[in-house]
Amino acid sequence: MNGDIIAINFPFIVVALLLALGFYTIGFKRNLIKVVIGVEILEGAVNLFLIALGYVKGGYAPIYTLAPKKAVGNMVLPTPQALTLTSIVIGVAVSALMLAFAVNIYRHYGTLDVTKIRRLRG
Amino acid sequence: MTTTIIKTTTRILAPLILVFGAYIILHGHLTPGGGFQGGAVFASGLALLIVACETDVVKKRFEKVPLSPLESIGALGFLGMALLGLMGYTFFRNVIANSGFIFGGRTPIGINPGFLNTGGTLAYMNIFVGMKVLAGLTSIVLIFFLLLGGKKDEW
Amino acid sequence: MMEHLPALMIAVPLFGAFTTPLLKKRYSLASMWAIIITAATLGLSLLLVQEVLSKGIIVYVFGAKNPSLVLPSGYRVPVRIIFEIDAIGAFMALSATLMSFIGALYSYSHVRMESGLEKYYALLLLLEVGILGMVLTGDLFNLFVFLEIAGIAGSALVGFRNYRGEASEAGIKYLIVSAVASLMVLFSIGLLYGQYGNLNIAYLSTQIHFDTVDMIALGLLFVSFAMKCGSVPMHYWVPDAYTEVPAGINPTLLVATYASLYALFRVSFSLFGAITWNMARVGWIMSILGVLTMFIGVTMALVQKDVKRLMSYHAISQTGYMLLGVGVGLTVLNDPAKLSAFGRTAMAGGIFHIINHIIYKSLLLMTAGALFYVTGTRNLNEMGGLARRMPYTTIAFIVGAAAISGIPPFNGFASKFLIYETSYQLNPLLAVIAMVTSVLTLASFVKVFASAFLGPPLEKYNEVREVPKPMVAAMIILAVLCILFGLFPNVVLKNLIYPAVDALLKLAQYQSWGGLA
Amino acid sequence: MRKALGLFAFLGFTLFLLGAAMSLRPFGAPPHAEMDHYFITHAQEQASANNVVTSIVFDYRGFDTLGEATVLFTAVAGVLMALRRREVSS
Repeated sequence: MNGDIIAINFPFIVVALLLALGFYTIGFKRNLIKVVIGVEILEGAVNLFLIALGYVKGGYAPIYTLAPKKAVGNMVLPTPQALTLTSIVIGVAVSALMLAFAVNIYRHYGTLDVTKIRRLRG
Repeated sequence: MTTTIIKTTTRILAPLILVFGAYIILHGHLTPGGGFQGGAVFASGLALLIVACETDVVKKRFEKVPLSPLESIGALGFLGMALLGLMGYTFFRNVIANSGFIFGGRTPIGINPGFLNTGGTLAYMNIFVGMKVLAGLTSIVLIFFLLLGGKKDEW
Repeated sequence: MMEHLPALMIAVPLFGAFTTPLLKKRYSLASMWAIIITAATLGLSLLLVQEVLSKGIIVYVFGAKNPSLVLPSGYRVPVRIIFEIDAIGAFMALSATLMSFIGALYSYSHVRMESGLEKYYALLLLLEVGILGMVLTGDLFNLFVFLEIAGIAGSALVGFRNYRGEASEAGIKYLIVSAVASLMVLFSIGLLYGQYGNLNIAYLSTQIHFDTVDMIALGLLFVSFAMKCGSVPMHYWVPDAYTEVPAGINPTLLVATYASLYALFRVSFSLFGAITWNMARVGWIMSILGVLTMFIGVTMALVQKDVKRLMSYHAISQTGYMLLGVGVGLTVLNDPAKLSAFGRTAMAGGIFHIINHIIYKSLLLMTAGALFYVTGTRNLNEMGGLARRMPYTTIAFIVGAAAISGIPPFNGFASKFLIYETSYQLNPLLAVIAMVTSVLTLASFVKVFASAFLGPPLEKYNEVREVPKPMVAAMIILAVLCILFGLFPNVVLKNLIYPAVDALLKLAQYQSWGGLA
Repeated sequence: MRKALGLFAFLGFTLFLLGAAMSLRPFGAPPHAEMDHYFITHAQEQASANNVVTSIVFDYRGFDTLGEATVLFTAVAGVLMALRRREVSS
């Protein structure tokens, strides 16, 4: 039974591992660019999770243009795809702004090491 | 990054990418894709044009392009299409669908080859969002390029 | 047009934000435009509050045939995005619009010398849009989208002074915290969607049967929103962000923080309000978190030399009072006798403290901004003898400091008194810590007053004069509000706060979209 | 010491996430899909679009998309502001 659920829920387990990887990168890496990459990994994990939620076994893409006959009444859920689209764009926006700040920090301190730029402590 | 190989490849590829982006934007309500995806494709074509040229050429080429106003106009157009719904219905009501206006044709129910003249406000919104996204992403790429690809002493 | 009020609340500031970058070359025009738009939004939100108080919950369905068509014919689930505005949402919207207006007014002079102002005002309006969307929406994913808007706009504004390294550092810190928090919110939204196939808060709250996955979702939502409202284990971003942001943005940024607090309340009271077992426990966690937050915040504040940073630590500490007040209410949610005895009053105290704190902390941070404007420093040791040179700022500071320390005729006293009184009935220790915190707050502000305003006039500040009129006007408005709220707390409580508390408590009404379904 | 504590918390969190993944409903069989069913059956007639996802993005959940466009607008404004030239006239 337990082995079964691992096989069936494999995409969700991948999502969990990716989330853990993202948190590890954010928490334990010292380079600011790597922290940004960690946030991106989290972003990817959550997007993968949303898409995986919408999957229906044997389903077709929810588009009627020139679809195969079998597709009618057998489509994957469209809402998670719409949500993922939104969340991807938001991810792009966040990473662009984070990188802009990283550029500014590098210009100012000459380093991207988070332990060296923390002057705001206290 | 500006070797002859890259320049020649860009010359061939960039128009194709731009056309493909425009196609995705225009057919957003029929085929996979839409304003965001098409805008991103279009912006990647422009990004190719940016990275394949020297800084001076890029500066001259993009000096006259009103990216920021284009973005504002795209966003305002999107908001305006949404506000159209306030005429009798609600915000974001698709008032043009099935009305016979441009893009207001009726879609046959079920599987069909797809007709461009459908979609109502969807098609307009795709165009506005595509405009906004291509302007926004291009200006991000442009400012990073001008800042980091330029001379060091400009910092 | 009245029925489209919820849509206009978003559309008007959004229109302002999209048009502001077009005014690139004329900075004063951009600031005038921002003031006009924020004033218009303030007017709309006053109308909205009036509507909500007289008619109850307002529902607005985006894209439907008419605004109140919640369920499509033949279906029992909502499919479109729904705005569901009850009294607490309207109350938060009023605070957000008021503070954005004050901030825009103050910014007119405060940042006049900087570049990039059209972006500054666009982002100010976008921050306002983000808060308004968060507090008005009745849809979980929509909440996430607006949370991101507020987070991105807020962090961009924190990094506004890009010639200072600290500003970019604080900005990226705030951005990473808010990105991680909102990704966790999105993850738990995904969990709930996977369970019940819907995103509407009211619908979900009728469906939730609280198995393992729901528990995980509640935990993640609670932690993420607590992180974003600056509660204790994750409060590190607050002092940096509040210190580095220009003082004109501080009021709106404060409201943005409390919009996350609102989301926390919404999750505990509405989304998971129908389950009976956990709420007392969640309430205890919230109260203890509140006490810890207030105590750690104030002890960190005592040692600060930077005036804005000191005030930011006090902001953390004051957030603790709100968590404590509402947490006490949540503890006794399922015990009607205790709820009517002190729970409802405790929640009123907590929610009243939100607006009081927003007002007086904005006032204090603005006076700190004024000090920075004239002296160019925020270090307390380098200031002195400014009372005679800046009379209005001094008065504003005294009012704000008295209010934050809970001295009777000012508004801080009104809400803190409610919290002491009620938390004492739950557990005397909570009330004692709250009072000790208040005394320490007073001590800390006496120190600021003595070192910045009193003392012999310093040679280098001989040229200093009072700050420009728009800044003075903004500070005076807030000082007057402080005094008015302190003198007539019952009027505010009766007309604004208790309806908000009841809106949180009346779950059945929220679940049925105000009786529409 | 601090790092060890962090690693411990991290491992606990990973197990928590794995537990969440295990206890989720089986992949590929969503139990409740009334909302999505509504979209699939009504998109062609109401939004007159063959692409159901686009009709959700711009019609049924169009307000989210306005927010999304606003996020992008915000980020572009933020990037341009963060990377603007230093020209402070004091």
